[in-house]
Amino acid sequence: MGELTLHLGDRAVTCDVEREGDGFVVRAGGGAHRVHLSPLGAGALRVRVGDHLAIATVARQGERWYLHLDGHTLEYRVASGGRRGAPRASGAGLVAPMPGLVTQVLAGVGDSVTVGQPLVIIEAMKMEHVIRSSLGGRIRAINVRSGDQIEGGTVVVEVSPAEGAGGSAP
Amino acid sequence: MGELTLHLGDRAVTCDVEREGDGFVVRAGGGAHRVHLSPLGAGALRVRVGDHLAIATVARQGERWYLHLDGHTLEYRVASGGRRGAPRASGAGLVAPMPGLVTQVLAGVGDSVTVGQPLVIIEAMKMEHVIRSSLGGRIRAINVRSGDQIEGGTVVVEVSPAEGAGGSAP
Amino acid sequence: MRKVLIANRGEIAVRIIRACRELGLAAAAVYSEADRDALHVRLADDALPIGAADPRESYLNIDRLVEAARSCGADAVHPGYGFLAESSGFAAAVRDAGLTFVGPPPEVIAALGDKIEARRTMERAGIARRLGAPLLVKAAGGGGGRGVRLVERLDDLPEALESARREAGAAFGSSALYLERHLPEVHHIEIQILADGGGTVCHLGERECSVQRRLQKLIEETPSPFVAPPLRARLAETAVAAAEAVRYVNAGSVEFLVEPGGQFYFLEVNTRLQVEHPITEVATGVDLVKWQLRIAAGESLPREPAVSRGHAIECRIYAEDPAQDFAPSPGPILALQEPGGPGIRVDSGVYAGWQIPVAYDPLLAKVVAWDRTRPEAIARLQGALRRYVLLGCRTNLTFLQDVVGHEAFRSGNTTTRVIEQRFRGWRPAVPDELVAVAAAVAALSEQDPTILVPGAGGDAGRVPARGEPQAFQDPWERVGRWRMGAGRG
Amino acid sequence: MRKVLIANRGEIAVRIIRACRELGLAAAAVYSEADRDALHVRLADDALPIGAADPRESYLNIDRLVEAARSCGADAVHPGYGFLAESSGFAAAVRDAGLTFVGPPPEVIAALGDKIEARRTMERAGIARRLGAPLLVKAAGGGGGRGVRLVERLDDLPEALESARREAGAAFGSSALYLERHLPEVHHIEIQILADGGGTVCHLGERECSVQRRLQKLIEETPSPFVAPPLRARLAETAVAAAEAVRYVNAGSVEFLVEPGGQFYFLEVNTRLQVEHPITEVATGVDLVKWQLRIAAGESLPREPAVSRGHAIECRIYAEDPAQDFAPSPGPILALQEPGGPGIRVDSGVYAGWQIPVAYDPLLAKVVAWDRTRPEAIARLQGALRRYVLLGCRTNLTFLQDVVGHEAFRSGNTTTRVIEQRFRGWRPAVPDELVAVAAAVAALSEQDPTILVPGAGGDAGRVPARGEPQAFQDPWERVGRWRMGAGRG
Repeated sequence: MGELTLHLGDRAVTCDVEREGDGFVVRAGGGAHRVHLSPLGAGALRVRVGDHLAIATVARQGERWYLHLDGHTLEYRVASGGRRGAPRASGAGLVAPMPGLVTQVLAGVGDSVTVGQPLVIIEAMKMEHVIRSSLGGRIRAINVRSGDQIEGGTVVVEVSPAEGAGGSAP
Repeated sequence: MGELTLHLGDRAVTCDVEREGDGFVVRAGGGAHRVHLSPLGAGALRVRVGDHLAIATVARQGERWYLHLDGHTLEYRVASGGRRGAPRASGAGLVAPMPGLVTQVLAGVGDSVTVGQPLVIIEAMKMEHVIRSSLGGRIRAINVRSGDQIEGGTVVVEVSPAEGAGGSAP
Repeated sequence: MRKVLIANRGEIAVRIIRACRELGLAAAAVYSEADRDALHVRLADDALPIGAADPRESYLNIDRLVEAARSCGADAVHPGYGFLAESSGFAAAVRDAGLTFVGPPPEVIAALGDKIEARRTMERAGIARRLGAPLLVKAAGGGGGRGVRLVERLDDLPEALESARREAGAAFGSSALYLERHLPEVHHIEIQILADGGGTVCHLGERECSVQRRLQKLIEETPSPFVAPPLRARLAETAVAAAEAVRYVNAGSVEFLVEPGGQFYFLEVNTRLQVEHPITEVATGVDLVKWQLRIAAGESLPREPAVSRGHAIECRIYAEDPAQDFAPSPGPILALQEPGGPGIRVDSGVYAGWQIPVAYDPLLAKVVAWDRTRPEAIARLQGALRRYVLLGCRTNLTFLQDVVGHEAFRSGNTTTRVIEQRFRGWRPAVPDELVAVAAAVAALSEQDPTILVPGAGGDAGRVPARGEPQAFQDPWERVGRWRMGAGRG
Repeated sequence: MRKVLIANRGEIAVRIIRACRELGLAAAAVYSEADRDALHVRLADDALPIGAADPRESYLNIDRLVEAARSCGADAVHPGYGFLAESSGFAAAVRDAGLTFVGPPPEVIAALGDKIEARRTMERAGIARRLGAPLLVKAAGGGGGRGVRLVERLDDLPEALESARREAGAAFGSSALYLERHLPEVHHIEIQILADGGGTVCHLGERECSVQRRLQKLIEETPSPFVAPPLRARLAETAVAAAEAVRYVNAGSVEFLVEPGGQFYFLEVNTRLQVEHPITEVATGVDLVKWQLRIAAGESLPREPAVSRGHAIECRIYAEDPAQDFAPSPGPILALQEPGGPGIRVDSGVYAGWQIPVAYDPLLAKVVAWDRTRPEAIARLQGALRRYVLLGCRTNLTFLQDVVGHEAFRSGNTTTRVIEQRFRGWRPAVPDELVAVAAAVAALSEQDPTILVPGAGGDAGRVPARGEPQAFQDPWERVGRWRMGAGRG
């Protein structure tokens, strides 16, 4: 079945998934796990990993998957196949961690910014959240305006790294 | 949209369902009800009937529907259109009210039986259930044997009415 | 004690697993072929298969259970209720295997399991005058009161038999007689007992268990609205004396039949946890399952007596159809919302997605409501039953709402015959509005089959843009609570 | 009093509606445009729209709320907590409209809402010596300890200011100073009060509310593991004196900061129900919301004091991401399983299918665990948090499991800084097995997209024929409980 890349928040894990009998062998994180799944309906799945049995609850909305297993909850997105090695575009797209209202945009396109500098403030559920630059560089794009209602995951600001700065880029 | 027949256990209700705006007008039981439905996901539906608002929970398995609304639970099957007037076959098919194990068959094909006479005993969940004849007549068919594991709703015995007995049959 | 094998299934296995976990003990589950996906298997530290769905091949199979306990390294076995919970043979087999049985010693179980022997023991302990019951002698071929004798004392029985035989022979041409217990309106009341290995016995009040169907309890409560303090004291005193007489150890219940006048009759001792133990726990704050485990591990009971607070009522949720003579109704659980909130406790053995097996008792869960007073507890219970959603099989949830709301229950004067007297031929109300919604749901689903898919609904997961029109056309109209007509279907 | 308008939303509106219902009162809900599908709207007898999602247009709009109460025939208004619960203007508007406000009189709310006036009142009542706090005087431009003065008594403040100003000016070229409260390790403890219209005031013990994040309470418990009986008595006595001094009526909480040495400082009086009121209810058996309603209706408090039993702990379940500085995470609720069972109470404001609105506080529900002792209550709480399933948004459920399991919490010595000290940079554990299952689920769903549809799964709804092979290949192998590696992701 090949490779699947799971996006877990800010990190990605590539798994190799193979059918074996009526189950799967999943290679991830250096180990190989034999996984048997039996859907029970209503989002419940009988799960067996190695010797261990559990009932998982699964839900999905669009690209987002949610898995609950023995007190752990995992939210993930799935990309199949070769995206694993795809080089990440240089620079950073700063995403809103939650939906909300953009209350302030604190920088403009072309501004040079430092790590940790506040760029955008959004508000949701009676709380403010400050989106800060994750690297030093120059603002390439600002995709929101004050007053915008945005969804979680929206890339609000794109920053290009400063020349010669913090790069293992080839 | 026309007629729908809802089978509620041993009785059937025919409803006339029409689109009206973004809702339905359902005529059933002598009255007309304006019903608005908004699916919320996960089996939840916002329901409005006349002036009243509620959240319903709905589930379905194959032909069977389940509806929970304000403490009431309804189990039903749906047939669309003209089956309403379909004349019921003369005689009775006695159905098992539950899945279970047939432990005794107390009559044979051709036997004449009286109302209330025990015909088949099934066992499920540590309880016995006696299926009795719903009319006087003669056994036309027996569809189960002792030891059979049967599903709920199985027609276990078919009985033809005694000649001249209890009939408004033409 | 470090690891406990739970020789049971369903909600009670779940309950015991949790108690083990809370005490820092490992819990091993067992499961039959039909219970592979059961909730108790999911929760345990270990789960061992013990055989086919037929209980004789699994949950009643002493050898396999003992072998399972041995193989997983358990040093104790909790039998739960039902199955082998009152089998002295099982308790002995567990002890012989060098393991701790969480319950009374096999000798005590045996002594109390044999009803005649139990009665003799009680007689020797001076509880004799409370044994036995009045009898009715009746003519087998009779009617109209002829050939009938009421026997208040067993000493009077021979004469009554003679007399009735003559009368019946004369009246009906047959002198065949039969005996039946004369208990026209009776309460089923039990006293909860805890006894430790050092001989300390305490009681935790009574449970009123009169509301029954098919001779099985349906609703239980504590305190009994029928029992006044002097009667309570006498029942408790008798129960403690009975426990002391047999050197009882661990949790048990002493059952009585109580007549409206307050006369009571010793029925039996249940040498195990009762299904309805949670009402006692909720009222007293004493965790009976944990105390079972502690007593088995050698702990002593505390000196201070348990103090009961408020009123607790339990309803048993069965997979059954009350409109069809309570025929069991196994099936898949397609949707499940168990109620919570203030004063509500649900002990459940099920989850959404599970298939209720045909092979076992239809008990799915128990709802317990607690409040300061009985009317308040009833109000809470009604709310909880109404919020309880379980789709995919038939249940008694609607029936229970009607019973709990009925004057016969609210008055508190419930006897063992209340269900047959007041709810014969019961059918659920099927308001027209409910049917209309059902039809509309089917019609909508014909247009859009995805409406029931999780996550596919409405505007979920999306922030509506400002000024975007709402799907609902008239949101600002005032809406009332759903109050459906009460037509009986 | 016959009908109560609940001027609130979320779990507390649900809680109050149920209390009204249990007392035989009708309950009217209000809802903003964003709350059309909220649970409280579904449960009320009446539901009235009051405006746009922005709280200023709805839940904070006094005129609309009073008009809603009037239009639906309510004769009382319960404000819940937050929003207008401590607005004397709202209480006055309700009273001026001829309705009963379920809370203290507006004058009392006003007197206690103005912190300086409140402090003066307390001083007049002789609680003065407990007011105030030690202060740190600090140089605005400083550092390294220069320009800093600890002020133990307010009388010493002028001199300290002078002295610090000189030092700061010399050291940093600026003599600007600021003051901060000097409370390095402090407990946030509050006493629950009930007072009736006849002047009877009683207290119901304390609540320890020190575990906070973003200055908002996260975990509360009663009794406080930190408070010894003499301190408890002094806090309670002070709280009752404070309530009597202002002629307090209805439910309220008196908040204190308590230093490790036991010195305590009056902070403020919350003239309303607290979010964490359930722990007091569970421990004492007193229903605070019902008593609020009864007191508002003129009832007197009972003479016998409330007796607390065991230990209760509450966790607040928030829609937020603890790994991203607790950023709120609204979203759809795709799956929901709230825990139940012995000793667990969940006060919830949500249901599966609901879309959590962006406009309001991220509090979804509260889990309360009760047991005889604190370690047992913690064990129950951990089990409940692990069983709690809420999919579709991020929650703090995993975070709470880690906090409750941490030695810093188990030791009982939690102060208001425990989260920032011990859980900075917290990330959830993501065991490899969890990732493997996630990948397998995605792979399976690619083959069969229907696996998540309710009722479509496995062998549900079907009795397997005898001898039919089971789908699961190796059912008889012994299986262990899921114990995943604890690698941090």
